[in-house]
Amino acid sequence: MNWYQVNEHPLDPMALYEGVRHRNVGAVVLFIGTVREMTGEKQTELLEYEAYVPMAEKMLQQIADEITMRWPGTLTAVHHRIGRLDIMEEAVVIATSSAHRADAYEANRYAIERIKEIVPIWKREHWTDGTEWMGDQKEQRPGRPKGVMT
Amino acid sequence: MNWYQVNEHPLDPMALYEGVRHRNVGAVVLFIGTVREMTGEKQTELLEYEAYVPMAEKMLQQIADEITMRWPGTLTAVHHRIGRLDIMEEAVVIATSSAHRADAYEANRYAIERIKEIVPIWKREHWTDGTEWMGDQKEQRPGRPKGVMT
Amino acid sequence: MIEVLCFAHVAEELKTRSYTMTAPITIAVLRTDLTARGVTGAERLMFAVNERYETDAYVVHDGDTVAVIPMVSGG
Amino acid sequence: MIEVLCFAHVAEELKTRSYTMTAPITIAVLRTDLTARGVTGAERLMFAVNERYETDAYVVHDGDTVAVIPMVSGG
Repeated sequence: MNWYQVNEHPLDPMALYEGVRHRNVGAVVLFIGTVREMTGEKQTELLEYEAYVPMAEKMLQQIADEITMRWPGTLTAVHHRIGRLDIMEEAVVIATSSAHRADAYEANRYAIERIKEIVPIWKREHWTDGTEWMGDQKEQRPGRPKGVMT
Repeated sequence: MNWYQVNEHPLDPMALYEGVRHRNVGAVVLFIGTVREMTGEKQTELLEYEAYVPMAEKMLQQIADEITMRWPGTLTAVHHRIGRLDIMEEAVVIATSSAHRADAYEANRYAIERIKEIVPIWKREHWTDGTEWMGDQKEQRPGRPKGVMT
Repeated sequence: MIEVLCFAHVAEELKTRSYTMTAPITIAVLRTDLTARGVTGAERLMFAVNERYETDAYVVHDGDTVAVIPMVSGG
Repeated sequence: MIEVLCFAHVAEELKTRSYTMTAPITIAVLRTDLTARGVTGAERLMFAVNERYETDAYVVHDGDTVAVIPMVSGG
């Protein structure tokens, strides 16, 4: 298994689960992000993801390294899909494993938050009433994204 | 799928995953507890779980109801295995789903903590140097377990 | 009569998975009786009546099922 | 020469996925140039040089690859 992968293939959560298991793991947490139909009153028809693939995979590896520093012994694997995704399809799977559950939960949550900060992947919503690139919003500040480790 | 199940069958994390998915889910969190070999210097050979099955399944349902009250729209499914389990086998799978990731993560963590408080399941460690029923430790106080909702 | 179900170390110490007692009886008395039967740490046991947790003052009646519940350790 | 890669709304507004610039050049100048080319919100873009995030003062050299990175929205 590739541990950090960004491509157009449908995702297989169990492959990541099997990847992070070993004899001294007591807890595995999987996060699976799926395409949701309704956001408030807005209806999504499909999502389109685009990535700067080589950098995105490198950033996923960096996030896993950050996790190893913060939660020693914790393993992380992340696959992110790109291209056009229908409602209910999986966009991202994050698997974390550790001896104890607190580390696996915290590391997993950390991974998704960091993905949303530093991994160059962009989502375009295809609403029933138009399309929109997400993320280019007023919260953004120029320069280094929040929390980038140097 | 039975949403709250305690029996001797091997667990199938994907069955729970599929169970909690629907068109307005954006985030699924799976927790999988597996049998770990080493705990400090102690080596586990196998684990043995015993349950008061009908009450355990009822308590799992209660935990799911508590989650629905705290995180509306969040679905929870839990399967717990009993009997003898080898290293790396799955003892428990918890699946939570919601529109947004924060709810799915928090509900999932809540579920495992509540399982360890109120669900009548007991674990016996078979160490390389003897066996021990876990849980009957000095932290326990008589009467209602901590945090039981009435 | 009530049925008392035993699990984990309690079942092992009593060498049985259930026994009967005469009702009505409080959980407090069931607890004391368990100590008399040689169960260790009975002061720390929990009890469920008909699959609901109840505390020491609860009165168990004829036909009820009581479960003696050592500290749980699932997950 | 440096290659500048474009993604998402930037690629759409420029109607290209890449263009070239003469080096050495700072990221600050690349940012200003993007505004001149009609990219909206250029003051909020991030930049990566050879797949590492860099800030406005960074000097890009011949042979480097720059990526213009709108606020990300993966996950």
